[in-house]
Parts: sequence; C-alpha cells; structure tokens
Amino acid sequence: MARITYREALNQAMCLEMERDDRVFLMGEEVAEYNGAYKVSQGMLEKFGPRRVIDTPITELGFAGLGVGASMAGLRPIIEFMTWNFAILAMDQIVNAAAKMKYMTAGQYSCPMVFRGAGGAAARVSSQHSQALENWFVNVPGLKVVMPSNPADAKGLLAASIRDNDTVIFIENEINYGDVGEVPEGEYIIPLGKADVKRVGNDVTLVAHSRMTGYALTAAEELAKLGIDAEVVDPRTIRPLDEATILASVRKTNRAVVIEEGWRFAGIGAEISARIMEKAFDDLDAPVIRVTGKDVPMPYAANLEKLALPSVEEIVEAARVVCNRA
Amino acid sequence: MARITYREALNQAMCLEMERDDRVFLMGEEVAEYNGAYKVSQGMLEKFGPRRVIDTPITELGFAGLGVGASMAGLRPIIEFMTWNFAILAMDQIVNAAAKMKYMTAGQYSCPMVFRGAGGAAARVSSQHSQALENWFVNVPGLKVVMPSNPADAKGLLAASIRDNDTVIFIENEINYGDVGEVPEGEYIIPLGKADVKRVGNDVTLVAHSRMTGYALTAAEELAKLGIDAEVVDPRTIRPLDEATILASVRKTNRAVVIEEGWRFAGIGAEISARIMEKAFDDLDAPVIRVTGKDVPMPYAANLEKLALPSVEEIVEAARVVCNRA
Amino acid sequence: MPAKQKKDQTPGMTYEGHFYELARLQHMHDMMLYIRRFEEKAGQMYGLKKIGGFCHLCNGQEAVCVGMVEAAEPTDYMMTSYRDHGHILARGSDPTAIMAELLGRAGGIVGGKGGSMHMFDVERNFAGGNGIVGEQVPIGIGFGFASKYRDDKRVSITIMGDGGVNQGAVYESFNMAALWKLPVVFVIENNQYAMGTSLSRASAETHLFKRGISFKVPGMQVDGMDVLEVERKMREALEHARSGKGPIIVEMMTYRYRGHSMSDPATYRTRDEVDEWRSGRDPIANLQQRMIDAGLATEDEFKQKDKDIKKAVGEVARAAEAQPEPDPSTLWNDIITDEIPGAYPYPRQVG
Amino acid sequence: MPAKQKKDQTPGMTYEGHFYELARLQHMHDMMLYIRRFEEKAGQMYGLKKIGGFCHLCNGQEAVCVGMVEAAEPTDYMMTSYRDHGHILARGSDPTAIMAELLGRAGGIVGGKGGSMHMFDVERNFAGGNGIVGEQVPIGIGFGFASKYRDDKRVSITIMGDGGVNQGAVYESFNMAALWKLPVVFVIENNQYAMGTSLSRASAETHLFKRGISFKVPGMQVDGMDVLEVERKMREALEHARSGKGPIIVEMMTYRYRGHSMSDPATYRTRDEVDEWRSGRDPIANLQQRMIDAGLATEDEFKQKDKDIKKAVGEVARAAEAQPEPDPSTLWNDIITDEIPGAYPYPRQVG
Ligand SMILES: Cc1ncc(C[n+]2csc(CCOP(=O)(O)OP(=O)(O)O)c2C)c(N)n1
Ligand SMILES: Cc1ncc(C[n+]2csc(CCOP(=O)(O)OP(=O)(O)O)c2C)c(N)n1
Ligand SMILES: [Mg+2]
Ligand SMILES: [Mg+2]
Repeated sequence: MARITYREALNQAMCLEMERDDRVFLMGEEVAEYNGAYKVSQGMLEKFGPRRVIDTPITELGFAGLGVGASMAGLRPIIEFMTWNFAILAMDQIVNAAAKMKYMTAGQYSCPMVFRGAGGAAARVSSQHSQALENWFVNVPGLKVVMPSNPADAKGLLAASIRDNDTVIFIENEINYGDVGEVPEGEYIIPLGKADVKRVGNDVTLVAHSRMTGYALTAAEELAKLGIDAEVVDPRTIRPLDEATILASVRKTNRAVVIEEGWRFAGIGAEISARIMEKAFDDLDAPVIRVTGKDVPMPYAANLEKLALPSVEEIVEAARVVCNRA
Repeated sequence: MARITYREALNQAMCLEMERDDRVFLMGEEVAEYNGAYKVSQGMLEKFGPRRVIDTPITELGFAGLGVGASMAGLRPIIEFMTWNFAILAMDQIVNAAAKMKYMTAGQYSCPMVFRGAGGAAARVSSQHSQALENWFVNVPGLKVVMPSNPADAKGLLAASIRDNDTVIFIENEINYGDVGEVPEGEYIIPLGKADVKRVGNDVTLVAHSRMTGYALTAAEELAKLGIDAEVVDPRTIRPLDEATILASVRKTNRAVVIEEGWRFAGIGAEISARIMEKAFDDLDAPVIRVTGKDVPMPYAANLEKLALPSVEEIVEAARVVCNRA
Repeated sequence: MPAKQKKDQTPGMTYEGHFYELARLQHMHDMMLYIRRFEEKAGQMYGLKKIGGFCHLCNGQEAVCVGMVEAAEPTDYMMTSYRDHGHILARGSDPTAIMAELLGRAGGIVGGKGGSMHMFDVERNFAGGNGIVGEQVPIGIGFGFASKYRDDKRVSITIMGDGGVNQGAVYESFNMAALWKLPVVFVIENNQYAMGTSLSRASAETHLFKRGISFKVPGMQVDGMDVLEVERKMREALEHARSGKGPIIVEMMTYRYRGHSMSDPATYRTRDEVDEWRSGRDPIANLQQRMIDAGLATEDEFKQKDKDIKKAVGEVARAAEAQPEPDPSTLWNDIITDEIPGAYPYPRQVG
Repeated sequence: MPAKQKKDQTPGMTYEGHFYELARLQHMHDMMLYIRRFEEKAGQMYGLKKIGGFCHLCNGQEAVCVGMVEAAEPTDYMMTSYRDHGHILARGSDPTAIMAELLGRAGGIVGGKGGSMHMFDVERNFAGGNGIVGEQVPIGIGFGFASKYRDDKRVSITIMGDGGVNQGAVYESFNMAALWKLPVVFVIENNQYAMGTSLSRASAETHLFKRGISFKVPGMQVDGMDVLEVERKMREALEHARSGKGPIIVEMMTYRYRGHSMSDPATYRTRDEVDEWRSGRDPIANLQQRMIDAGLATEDEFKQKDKDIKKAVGEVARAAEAQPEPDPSTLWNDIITDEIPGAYPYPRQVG
C-alpha cells in the first residue's frame, strides 16, 4: 500500500496496463505534451512515446470515432475527454457506434475501449462545464458505466475497465483528483459490477457514488452523533448495477436514501429508488428519498453553486426523515 | 372536428402558427422540396415559400445551432430532425446552448424554439434508427419535453409548443403518423404540462406516453374482460410532469403500471415509478411495475424486433400482477 | 477508348495503358451484373413485404463498388453507409447470408440483427453498413490509425455520399488523417443526390474532390460509371495512402437509377436526367460494349451470363427464404462480451 | 508606417490611405489599455481567490477585440468563446458589471450565473461568452440567418480560436453560410496555441484563412497586433458580408502573453517566443509609438492615461467587490420562461 492521489492512481492503472499490452494507447486533448489538463497522464508521453500517447485537435466527435474504429481493428483505445461535458459532441460515436457495434454485427466486431475523463461538477465553472452526463449513458445497453469514489477504487476499476472487452464509460471526478488514499501497489484489479459497502450500519442505507460517497460517509458520521447508524453503499459500477448488495443492505436497514450529484428527473437516483421500492417494497418502513443536484443549470456564484449541489446537511436531513427522526 | 391523420394534425399546427407569426420558420432535412421525409411538412414550401421552409444539408449539429442563434436573435425556429436518432449529433447545441441559454445569460437571451421529429422505434430499421432519446432530454433543466399520442393531442400540443417561450423537445412517433382521429378545426391549443386521463378506471393506473398510450388502452380493454378496470393516464408533457394527475389516479386505484417504449435503466418509467412510490407509498397496495423496451439495441428481424418492444400482453400481465390477479 | 490487345498470349485488353486480363474483366463484369440482379431481386422482395424497414439500392453505382474492391488488397479495410449491398457483395461475402439478412433470417450475415443498412463481414474486412450519415468516416480513420500503429500497410477505404460529405465529422477526420498521415482513401460516391436534395442545394463547393483542400488532403475526380477508370484511379489512390503520403480523396461521379430508398418515388429528378445516365452511361453496358469491341466476348455470351446470374440469384433468394427466423434467444446475445451475472439490467432477462 | 497628417483641420493621422481622427485613435488606445489593465486586475483577484473557476485573459490580443468592434456597427451581432472579457469591454459594456460577474456578485452582467466564460450583453448585441469550443459558430450563423430573414443588414461577427477552428461544426457552418450567403464574418483569433497545443500540432493546414476554400468562403490574413489594420480589414470584411456577398473569414495573427487560463504555467512556449511578441509587437505600444510619431500624443500623456485607467479599474474592482452575492432565490430564476405551476420538477423547490 502507498498513499497516493486519485489522479496518481489513475495514472498507475493506465501505465501498468500499457506496459502489459501494446494494444492499449491513450488519446485525447493535451494528454501528451501537456501531461493532461488535470495531469492524470503525467509522464506518460515520456514513458510510452508519441506512438501511444497522442494529443488530438479539439474534435471530440472525430477522435471518439477514431477510437471506435481502432478498437474494431483490434486495438484497445483509452480515449480521454478533457471533461465529460465535451463528450456531448461525441455521443453519436459512443451510443450509435460503440455501444451497438457488437449487437449490430452479431459479434463480428466489438469495441473494447475506455472513454474516460473528469465528470460531475467542478468548482465554479458554471453550467456548461458542470453536469452529470452519466444519467444518459446508464440508459444505454452495450455500455458499462464506472465511477470511482476514492483512489484505490480509481486504480482497480480503471485497470479492470481497460482489460474489459466492452465499451466502458469511466467517469472520474475532478474535485476528487487531489484526494489521497491507501492504494495497493503493482497490479490491482477490482471486478466491474460489484458494489462496495463503505460503511456498515443498521438503521438506514445511503446509496451514493463518485464524489457523493464521501458526502454520504461524512453524513453517516453526523448521523452517528444523532444515534442513527447508517450503512453507506457505493455501487462503483452504475451500469450494470450490483442491485443485490444494495437490496441486501435495504433489507437489513429497511430504509434508504439515494444520493446523486446530477439532476434528479430520470437520473441514476430515480432508477435506484424505483428499483429498491420495486424489489424491497415490503421490507421498507418508509419511502426511499432522493437527495440530488437541484433542478437548475449550474450557476457560477459561490453561494448559488453551493445551493445547487447536494450537501451533507441535506443527506442528514433526508436520513432523519426516512428514519422518522426529523 | 374532422377526421385527419396525426401527420396532418402536425402540419395544421405548423401552418396555423406560421400564418399568425412571421417569426416562425421550419428548417430541416428534406422539409421543403421533398415535403418532408415523412410528409409532415406536405405543401408548406408551396404555402410559405423558401424563405420560411428551408432544406438543409445533412449537418444536424450545424442547423440545430443555427436555430439556437436565430431564436436568440428573436425568431421562432421549428427545427425538424428527420428522426431523433440523428439529433444525437446535435445534443451539444440542444443541451449546452438552448437549454442553458436563459440561465447562463440571466434572462438576457432565451431560445424559444421547437426541436421536433420522429422518435421511438420505427418498423424494422434496426438499432441506429430505433431508440428513445427522450430519456436523456427529460433529465435536463431548461427543456420541456412533449410527446403526443394521438392526432388531436399532436395538433394542440405542437401549436402550444410553438407559442411557448421555452425550448421544446417535441417527439412524434413515426408509427403513429398515419393514425386517424377526430381533431378540432382551426386554432387549437392544449396547454403544456397537463396529463390527460385517456380512460377512467378504478382498479389500476396505467401510465403511458406516445405510442404506448395506445397499447395501454388496448390492454385496458383486455383487462376489462378479466374484470380489471384500468385507468389510463397519458402525461403528454413528460418534462415538467403533471404528477398531480398521476398521483390522484394512483390514490384512487392504489396500483400502478408504468409503460415506456425506451430502455428501462434511468428512463422515464424509472422516474414515474420512483415518484409514485415516493409520494404515494402509503396508498399503494403493491409495488409499481415497469413495462419497458428490453435492454437490448433494436434488432432488425421481425420476430426479434417484436420481442424487443413492450407488448399489450406484457402490460396486461403486469397489471394482473400488481392487482394480485396473475 | 479500350483497344483489343494481347500481351504474352494472355487474352485481355489494354485501357489507358493498363492491361486487363480477360478473367479479371469477366470477374468485374459478372460481379457488377450480379449486384444489379441481386438488388433487383431485393427490390422485388421488398415489394412483397418480405424485406422491411429501409432498403437502399445502388443500381447504377455498381462500377464504384466493383472497381474499388478490385483495386484493393483483401486486407484493406472498407466501410460505407447504409447503401451497402453492392459493396459487401463486391467484397466477396456470401450472397445467401446477405439475402438472409435482408429477410431477417437466422443465417443473415449479422444474424438478422442489422438488416439492409448494417451489413458487416469481419473476415473480409468489411466494417459496415452504418446508418448514421457520416458516422463511418471517423471510424474509418480509426482503422487507418490502427494500421499505422501496427505498421501493417493496410489502407482504410472510407466511403461516404455527396450528402454525407457535409457532416462536420468528415472535416475533423480529414484534418486528423492529414496531420498524422494516416493511410486512408476517402471515397465520395457522388450520385448527385442526398435523398431529394441535389448536390448544389446542399453544397457550396460542388466539386467534392476539392473538399480536402482546406486540410491539405489531395483529391481526384473519377468517372464512377467506368469500372476500369475506377479501378485504375483507385489503385493510384491506394498506392498514395499505402506509401505513407497520407490520405487522399476520390470523388466518384455516379448516379443511382432508383429512388433513395424503396419508399422514394424520386419525383425530384426528370425522366430525361435518369435516362441520360441509365442508357448513355450504364457501367455494365459500357464494359460489355468494350469487351465486345475488343473481341473478348459476344452479346450472346452476355445474355447467357445474365440468365445464369438471374438463376443464381433466384436460388440464393430461395435458400435464404427457406431459413428460419433467428432463434428468439439471440435477442439477448452479443450486447456485451464480459457479462456480469446478477447485475441489473440482467443479461437475458426482462425487468 | 503611419504618417502625421491633417485633413480639414481635424487632428488625426492617415494609415494605409485611411484617415483616423484623433478622437478615434484615442478611443482605440484607451480601450486597449483599459482591457489590459482590467485583465491584470482580474488576474490579481484570481490570485487572491476572489475569482473562481476558469479565467482566460486576452493580454496581447487587445487589438483584435478593439479593432473589430471599431469597424462594426453597434447593431452587428458578435459572439466568441470563453476568452471574452476583452470583447465585451470593447463593445462598451459596463466594466463594473463585468468585474462583478467575475467575482460572482449580484450586479454581475449575468447576475453571477456565468462567470468569466459566459459574459453576455443583449443591449450591445454581444451573445457570449461560450464555454464549449466551437459552439458559438453555428449559433453565429443563426444570427446571420435571422438578419437575412429580416433583411436588416446586420452582420454576425462569429469569433473562434485556432483550436476551435478544427471542430466539425465550423465546417457545417461555413458550408451553410456560403450556400445561403449569410451575412457572417468568421473571425479566427490565431494566437498560435490551443491550450498547450501549437497550431501545427493540431492543424494540417496552418494558414487558417484558407480553411474556407473547400466551402467557397474567401479569407484574409490580418496582423492582429495592429489595431488599425484590424479595423481596416475588418471593415472590408463587414462590407463584403453586409453587401450580400456571403460569409468571409478573417484570420487575426495574434498572441496571448499569459497562459491559457490562470492555472496554466505555459511551459510549452519559450521565453524568447513570448518576448518577441510582447516587446516587439505589442499592440498598445505600437499604437502609442505611431501617435507619438504623428505628433498626436506624448509619452507623458500616455503615462498619465495609464495612471488614470489603473485608478478607474481599481475603483471598478472596489465597487464590484462591495456588491453582495446574488440573492439565493435567484438560483431558481431564468431557467424557463413559461413556468407550469405544480408540474414536477417544481419551479423553486427541492425534491
Ligand atoms: C445523421 C443522419 N442524418 C440524416 C439521416 C437520414 N438520411 C439517410 S440517407 C440520407 C441521404 C444521404 O445522401 P448521400 O450521403 O448522398 O448518400 P446516398 O444516399 O446518395 O448514397 C439521409 C438524409 C441519417 N441516416 N443520418
Ligand atoms: C468542446 C470542448 N473541448 C475542449 C474544451 C477545453 N478547452 C477549453 S479552451 C481549449 C483550447 C482552445 O484553443 P483556441 O480555440 O485556440 O482558443 P484560445 O484559448 O487560444 O483563445 C480547450 C481544449 C472545451 N471547452 N470545449
Ligand atoms: Mg448521394
Ligand atoms: Mg488559440
């Protein structure tokens, strides 16, 4: 184990996978000479050279499609979007090409590749640079969607995603890049599709992914002070979802709060909330509550931005409500 | 009242609005000289001339953005996507520009415009031409999403959408274009954001939009034969959602099935299912069930396509399950 | 004009300085004719509602399909739009599997998953069959990228229409391909129309081979109704790309005789215009005439050949129709490779 | 070189055949200097963490902003990327509102909603302030379309960077603008870098004014460090577009002195390169020298002017900082216009 940042953990995963498999390459805006806009690819150009670490023009649709073609031809592209906000331009290649290729060709071609980059709300960058596109990707069969919440998960899940034979949407969190945590050294793989119970508890289940996992853990500490013992479940892979772990927790606690940074309408929280109630209706002592980003584009002003995002207080409050302790 | 098709109803709405407001124009691929790929704009070039009915090159992102700019400059664009599948290329202009413009400019600019075209699964056109993108749009603040299920609604809702001062995502159903129904003549407006109870019943609420409304009505007839009296609620506007009408129905029937053609994971059905359980938990005698498109890209073969789509039988079956009559 | 000639006793003819062996000429002719008849059959089956959805025929454009493939190595990659029957047939894929795909049968080339618009054959390096206009262009440079990455000298033949060429992704691709000298031949099948929109109503610059100038991608214009010219110019273009000089554009001047798809009456064109191409410039008739002029074949032989081909196509159609529909369980196959059992949405299960 | 001259007793000077009145020269100079000092102040405030997020300065590029605006009619539309402070200041918007926006205050030009990247001023026909690279280009032709639709002779000045020019949407826009002869001037601010990527590492054709050739959009290259050349060439371009000849590209050769944004140390450039532009070609120093040479001003006057401007900027910053944060209720304003009470998600309400 070593204490490294989320950003370094991602870097390690890519470097280790590129060392063991020449088919893997990294392409994106500023990934090479600039060492990454958020320095995730620091040192990789030096290590692997310009054949395998490639700076692109600002043409998201084009280089996403390039990655799709390269994966069909047998390579293993890692396509970095500087942030996921810019991937909106590339949705067609991701959803109409990559996600459907294996099905449309009856397995003749497939697109084993990773699209990755910073997602979620960054700090003070306003509406076009702060949004949660994962809500779109999780809707689409043919894609896997992975969102790590801490450095160790970042490393293990990214390595697994690069080895995976499907198209993986890997959404990092910009605010988390500098977070430090214990991370296993050397090769480290966390299987996709497995949720992780980040805190064991008995009174209420908090389901939260990405940056919200940290919020949920903080909220759990607050709740503990109020005598409420919260369990925190981090799905880690959103699609497909390890619903068994979530349901097992809910069957134990009989109460749940689902937290997400993105917009609520038909978001991941809606799915998890609906799913819990569909499958554990009789185990629930209260309806599930969602804590989500407010239904507004992200504003710039510090006070408004804070209001737009979910807060620890809101999670605590929601947990108290479902526990009838508000 | 006159008996006309869904396609003619849409045509009437556009023509009437273009007659009363010179700022309204129609732009898209094949809308003018070809009279529309699906003939929705039949005769409009002749009526309004090439200044107001404009054929474009195949450049969805470009002409969507042109519409955004034109609306900011004070016009009232109707931008037709030949089908919504192609709008994936234009998502950035819709979501990052149109939806956020009013907020980002603190109301200085806004984008009163309609993006419209055929959505949902067409017949036998395989995975790239058959999908339900509404699940993405409904997630986004700043957009309204309207999906009519019959000719009268098509006319009244499209006219309202053109007059509306916000960006409206208006998703027609290709399979419904030829459907005939009674439609009020002359000016006819159905306010956005109001659900419609298409069939009154007491035993179970079926919530269904677009083409699925017809399926739900057929299922209701089948259920009647089994002694189950179903109420069918068509939200018509999905975002924002008239949840009051849905909840009122559920409070009466105590049971609900939510139907959608699109994929289930974080779809509209997930939202409605979650919402019903969150807000009417204690009124429910059984968990809500979702009937959705299967979690697969759309296949071409007739038998597979049929399996991929929701069916009347599946709705009937689901209703029987929630009514404990399976 | 082609001249009758022999070289080293091998029967054949020389055209624009290139000698074509008889066997190759026959192959090109037969393949064009096969495509013509195959698609006519598909048109019939569509009329009988045995084929569903969209169905885009390439009648009139056969020389482009055949000449391109003839010039290419089998290892070269090739991908196009939804108007793909001619291309995949030219590439040598199994006609029964193609017809079965059109009919949505189990033995379809993609198992009935794709239909007319989505034909693929990985063994023949044919990568679709893409339904979104322009989508195959970035994908095409991706194949070129892989080729350069592995230094295996394969060229990516990336085909688009005169309508598709306006998509922004095309220029992103031109730029990257030129910047990185990727081995890509961009083929523009200029059949003058994108659905009902004529070239000049959609394109400010109608000389499409010039569409690369702004990105330093050279271009050439080719008579796409002349299979030998297509073959020759395509060979030059492939050589350019293969030798490391980067991408090149080949604009094929051609024409589709039928409507855009089966449901298009094509009233936006005059009968005269269609006739001009159809009777004056038909690629099959042209090659036949040349071969006859060169003493390499007779009209009767061509008539017999046509009969044989029609018969063969008929048999293919019967064999395809005799196939069952895909097994319902295949609905759930080939969505992802590494399934995660128990994770939701569950593989192979509803709800 | 500018020559001292008088015409009809009005003080001023002639440059490349054009006479510039002293008052206009002073205005251009003062505005460039104002932008320089304003942005330096913004840089300071950023360092003090009073400004958050991204903040892109245009130091070095002031002549482009000011010359363009000077050539345009106030009714002409103008839109650019996130590097927008200079443009909106040049357009005459209230500096206090702009600084307040940077600080996220209630009186910000967009109420604190947008910050540095999203400055808008509808009264001055300034349409952003767009954060997605290239997004403003189709929007720009939309304004041009509206102008043609209403036949009101307004031109849309649509600005992008040398990195943005690679986006596909740009070419979709070139094509439509040329096809329909829309009154649009596409301005490419070629400051040689897109973040850390130099022009030649991203563009196959580095003469960006040629990027329209494939779409029949003419182009010209302009010394973007010379405000008078910018003004003069921009006037020509606007005249071209306004007169119905369709779109035109103006490539402005310029340079940003600072990093891409406040967090960029800009190690990808040599100090020599920066110095060459900064000391040799600075647009403000150049205009000052010309005015001095023409006897229109003295060095002392410019020094005094600089002091005045710094003071004015300081006051603006203080006034902006004195403003409160936006009222929390504004979180929920301006999302949609026609609200539907009771419909979910509810306006102004959580959950
Ligand atoms: C992105 C997208 N927009 C629109 C369509 C609908 N469409 C299908 S084919 C076509 C015309 C294409 O014309 P062209 O590129 O010239 O090819 P051709 O059909 O002539 O072979 C259009 C508009 C589509 N499939 N994809
Ligand atoms: C679509 C998109 N991709 C990437 C980015 C991140 N990004 C912001 S600015 C920039 C560089 C733009 O360079 P250029 O167009 O030359 O403008 P300049 O910054 O030099 O003014 C990049 C890559 C973005 N904002 N939008
Ligand atoms: Mg065409
Ligand atoms: Mg630049």
